[in-house]
Amino acid sequence: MVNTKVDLLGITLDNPVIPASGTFGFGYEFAELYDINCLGTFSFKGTTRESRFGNPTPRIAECTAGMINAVGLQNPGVDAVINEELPKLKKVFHKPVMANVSGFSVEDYAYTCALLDREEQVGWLEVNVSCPNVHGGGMSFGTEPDAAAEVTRAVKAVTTKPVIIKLSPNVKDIAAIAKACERAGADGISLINTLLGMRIDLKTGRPVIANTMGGFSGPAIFPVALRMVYQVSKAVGIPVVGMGGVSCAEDVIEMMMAGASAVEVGAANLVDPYASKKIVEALPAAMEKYGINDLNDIIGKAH
Amino acid sequence: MVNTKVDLLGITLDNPVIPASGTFGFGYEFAELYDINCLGTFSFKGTTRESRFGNPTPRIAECTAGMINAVGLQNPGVDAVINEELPKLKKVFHKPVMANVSGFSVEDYAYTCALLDREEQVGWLEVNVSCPNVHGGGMSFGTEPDAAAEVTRAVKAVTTKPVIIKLSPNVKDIAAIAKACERAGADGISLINTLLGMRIDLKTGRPVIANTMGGFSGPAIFPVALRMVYQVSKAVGIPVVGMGGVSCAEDVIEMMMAGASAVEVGAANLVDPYASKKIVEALPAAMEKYGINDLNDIIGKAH
Amino acid sequence: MKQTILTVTENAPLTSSVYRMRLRGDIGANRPGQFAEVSLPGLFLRRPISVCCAEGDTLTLIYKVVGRGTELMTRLPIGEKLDVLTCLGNGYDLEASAEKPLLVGGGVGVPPLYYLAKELINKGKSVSVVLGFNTRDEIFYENEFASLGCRVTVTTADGSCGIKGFVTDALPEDADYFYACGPLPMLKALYRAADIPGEMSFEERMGCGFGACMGCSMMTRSGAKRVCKDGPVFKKEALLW
Amino acid sequence: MKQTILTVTENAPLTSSVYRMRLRGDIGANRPGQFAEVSLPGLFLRRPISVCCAEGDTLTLIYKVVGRGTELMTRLPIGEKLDVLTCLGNGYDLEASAEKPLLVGGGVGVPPLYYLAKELINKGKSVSVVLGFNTRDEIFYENEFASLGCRVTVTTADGSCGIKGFVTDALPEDADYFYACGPLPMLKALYRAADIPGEMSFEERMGCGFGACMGCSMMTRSGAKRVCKDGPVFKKEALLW
Ligand SMILES: Cc1cc2nc3c(=O)[nH]c(=O)nc-3n(C[C@H](O)[C@H](O)[C@H](O)COP(=O)(O)OP(=O)(O)OC[C@H]3O[C@@H](n4cnc5c(N)ncnc54)[C@H](O)[C@@H]3O)c2cc1C
Ligand SMILES: Cc1cc2nc3c(=O)[nH]c(=O)nc-3n(C[C@H](O)[C@H](O)[C@H](O)COP(=O)(O)OP(=O)(O)OC[C@H]3O[C@@H](n4cnc5c(N)ncnc54)[C@H](O)[C@@H]3O)c2cc1C
Ligand SMILES: Cc1cc2nc3c(=O)[nH]c(=O)nc-3n(C[C@H](O)[C@H](O)[C@H](O)COP(=O)(O)O)c2cc1C
Ligand SMILES: Cc1cc2nc3c(=O)[nH]c(=O)nc-3n(C[C@H](O)[C@H](O)[C@H](O)COP(=O)(O)O)c2cc1C
Ligand code: FES
Ligand code: FES
Repeated sequence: MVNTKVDLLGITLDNPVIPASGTFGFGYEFAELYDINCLGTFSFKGTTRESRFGNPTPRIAECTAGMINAVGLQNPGVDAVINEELPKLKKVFHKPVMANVSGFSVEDYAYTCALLDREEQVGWLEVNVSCPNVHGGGMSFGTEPDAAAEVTRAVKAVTTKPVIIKLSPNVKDIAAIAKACERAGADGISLINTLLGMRIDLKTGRPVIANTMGGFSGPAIFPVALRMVYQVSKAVGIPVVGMGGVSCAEDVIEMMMAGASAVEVGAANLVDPYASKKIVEALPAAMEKYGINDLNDIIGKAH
Repeated sequence: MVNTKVDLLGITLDNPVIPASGTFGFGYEFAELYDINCLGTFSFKGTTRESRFGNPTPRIAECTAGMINAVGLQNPGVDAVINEELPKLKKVFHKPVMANVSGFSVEDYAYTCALLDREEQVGWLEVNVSCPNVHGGGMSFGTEPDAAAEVTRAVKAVTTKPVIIKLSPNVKDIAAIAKACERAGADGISLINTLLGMRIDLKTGRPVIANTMGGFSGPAIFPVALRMVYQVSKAVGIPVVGMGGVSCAEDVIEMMMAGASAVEVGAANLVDPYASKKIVEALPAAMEKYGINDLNDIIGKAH
Repeated sequence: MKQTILTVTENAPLTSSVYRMRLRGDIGANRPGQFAEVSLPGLFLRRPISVCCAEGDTLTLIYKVVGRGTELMTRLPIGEKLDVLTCLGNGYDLEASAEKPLLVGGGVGVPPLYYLAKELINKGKSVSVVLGFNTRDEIFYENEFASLGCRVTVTTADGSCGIKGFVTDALPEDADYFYACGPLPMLKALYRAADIPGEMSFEERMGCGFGACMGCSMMTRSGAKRVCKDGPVFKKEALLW
Repeated sequence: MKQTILTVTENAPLTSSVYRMRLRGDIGANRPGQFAEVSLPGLFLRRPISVCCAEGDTLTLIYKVVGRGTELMTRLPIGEKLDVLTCLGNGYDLEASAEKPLLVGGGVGVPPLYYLAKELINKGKSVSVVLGFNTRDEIFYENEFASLGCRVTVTTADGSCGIKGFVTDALPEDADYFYACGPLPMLKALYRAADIPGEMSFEERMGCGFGACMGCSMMTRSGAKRVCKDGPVFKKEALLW
């Protein structure tokens, strides 16, 4: 019997497989299909202070081995998440959940995280610093070490649970940003969010996505994600959650060898609703195939 | 009859299809297979001041819809290129060729470009600023606006032919770098070079590439390349040559709609030696399908 | 929602660009107005196609060739196995109509109305159908609706067959409720023209098709709704038009 | 080099992990020691496999299952069409041997030697073959070489069949030239053990397989060479060992 149990910042996961934020809603759509308690945990839809409709449609474009989304953080706002979504989730999911938080100012982040930190079922706060910084001229918080560190400090100051900062890959030196977050008190780093991408409709000559560009993810981005997980996990001393293009158990193993302590699965859930469950189930056989008895043995093996 | 002729910095190309540097050698291997004069032009293998063996092997890794290479600029050095490769090329290729140049110092670039600028068959200099800057701590010239501009100025000072600066995509704000090159006198911009990527061999837990990481290219990167071509062509007033994942005539059209005046084809040539020829041949029918009479009408149509 | 592997048993053109595909297997319990998401070899996202009919172990889809995915579909041979999600979306509200439902379809908005007509007739209702096409050669399924026992009117924009004009030029007077599917301009025109209550089916680019990604949201009177899960059918009074 | 579409006519295991695939079509004029690059559905790079035999319109490849591509190959049915580049690389120098060539192969280095043996015997040479495997169950093609008229010696690392040990433990005394193919440690041991001239075939991860990308370079006494185009066969004296 192989061991798939891993520790993520003091909480034991039955396995390292975590559906990624924005691809698993608040768990329901999937709980209707299978018992989602088979997952390590999952990261719920990016939650903001106020409710948001998000961007105009079309918000989705197809790509070779991937997709672009420009959902724009549609969510009911933190109060509705706490009062409506989490109570419903509790009935179908009996493990700590990862709360994914976004914001457009440092205060937004702190406000939303402080509220979610008090929720019993929240195990970790995953702070997505890929949003545009409204006060800082629209550049994303996650593309500047100082801005990312500022968000980290503000969130850490008002929370007690482990804070994982989720980084954007659209930067020159992601390890520098990770290190700034670590110094500012982050308990973990997760990466990567989507790559900025674009498609054009040949029939009209116009961008497919109403907002022109969007976030590119899926199997196509795996080599970039793997490289960044490797770079960041070598640069920091805190746990790293890896993601980007993961679609099978082998990808989970490769991400862990690159340095991930746990692995998120995003777009794969959208094209195969059972993808995360299948990965959990395939993991032991894949481990055996490569002679791995305990996943903890391979974290960062490629370093 | 549709028109596929486009102008690239004063030289008319029969069509905008250009095999990309590093995937077409110095033309021979392909001239044995078909008459390469059907191409718009091609960009020859990145040439440096001195000859280079490049990186240790393995230098190649497979990815979903793409590949990683870490060839490391293997080439015979500028003197051998001028004395041996170009005379041989002249016999099989009767159009101006694009001379791709790399260097590890500003002086390297200027030296090599000055020599190639004097060669009759060279139509354009494509200056690849993705190499590590040996004197500047190993960061690539192409990731800093100032360094890219410095290379541009140095090359422009010693050359008479159009200078196209080829940019790296591994940056936060590629338009800012393009603008710095434009201000420094660049006649055109080409992009994108490869994305930094990585793979790990599950059997050993070690990186597949001897040098750990390498350049990721192929259809998987197309949405990122398209986005950057769009951003750069909106930001600058000089022509843009687009590339990254192009593998069919539709991709050429999409790149041009994003703002490219001509389009390079890289990894596709490696998996199908006839890829560039097939794209040239398929272009008129694809244009007709989308009601395009003249490719010049669609350049930047999505802006 | 049901994930299932189905076998192509028919895949043939009805017009120059519209094909009918029949798929056999464990198709689940599909309601009229629901749709399927078909996974196609080599393409990342699934393609949403309305259920044109679902009987026993056979699912009928009618699709128009508009891009890479639907072009690829035309080349799938009999016997090919496809990974399909079925029973997606809310479907039409069969109870909403009193006695005289009116079904209005335009182009490839016609297919889902066939299954709907069938079920409404099974319920003993007197069904009128107005089908709008651009031109004679694009017409399909006129006879199939007639065979079910519907009163069928066809309109063509160029007048090459039936009434010249749009569906709104041919709406019967006596209907008590409408069900519609078709291009957005048709839906909008119908919304303005019809003084009876009704509901219509919408399209949007989809990431998942089952409510997980928020890719397909639409703003309604009762807030943001997902076309794939809360729709694709929305009641007239929910629309912000 | 030739790009061609070939049809699978045979694809069956020779041992638990080694398969033989026969492909039919316009295969081009392949020399012994050359290789093919097989394009596989869904995978980006082609897979290089040595020509085990090329006769008339039939190309024989023998491959070992080691990863995704070769696993996928085992599932290709008879009749499947594959895009293949053939006639790649320099091949063995058939003129280099005087009268008594020695062919040394290890594991899946054995296949290219079969075609070589055949051609050398056609030239009237007296061919000795030493085939090295790990264990009895992995042995293949021993009889095929014997049927050609070769003098065949088999070694197994565990002694379960033939001579216990490595190919270097079973080299005949009378050979005047060697041709080798096999894993790097075998080639290195042979290089040290053999006092006759010879040549050996190398492997490297390839981007293109026809000389365009410089992905497969190897440093030799006469400078950097491409394993795919200047090799895969290099003369003993060219090696920097
Ligand atoms: C609920 C629903 C039911 C539908 N029912 C039918 C039907 O019964 N018959 C029929 O012919 N068509 C139907 N469509 C439209 C059909 O989904 C598209 O024509 C099809 O996806 C186009 O795919 P493609 O690869 O050929 O086109 P491409 O333009 O190459 O597709 C690129 C991407 O855009 C998406 N896309 C393109 N057009 C549409 C569209 N109109 N709606 C949603 N996504 C689109 C594709 O799914 C794909 O992800 C329906 C759409 C929806 C949302
Ligand atoms: C000139 C030449 C001739 C060969 N002849 C044979 C033969 O006759 N029979 C046989 O069984 N094998 C042969 N090989 C090895 C064969 O190419 C690999 O075993 C095969 O590519 C593995 O593919 P995979 O997808 O199963 O493995 P994976 O490890 O999944 O492949 C991943 C990538 O690495 C490459 N790769 C992996 N191993 C090798 C290797 N040893 N050499 C080159 N590339 C590799 C693959 O081509 C692919 O691009 C030859 C290799 C070369 C270079
Ligand atoms: C439709 C969609 C919505 C997403 N929404 C969020 C979000 O709300 N918050 C967030 O941190 N990441 C979001 N992401 C990013 C994913 O969590 C993940 O980082 C990214 O998609 C890379 O993983 P993948 O390649 O497996 O999809 C979203 C991704 C997709 C595809
Ligand atoms: C094997 C290989 C070698 C390359 N060598 C060079 C080079 O010498 N100089 C250069 O500017 N770009 C080089 N490139 C980058 C390509 O020219 C191109 O920018 C990149 O591969 C993206 O295009 P693609 O996705 O079509 O491959 C190389 C790419 C590959 C795959
Ligand atoms: S398409 Fe994903 S929620 Fe509707
Ligand atoms: S594999 Fe491309 S040059 Fe050898």
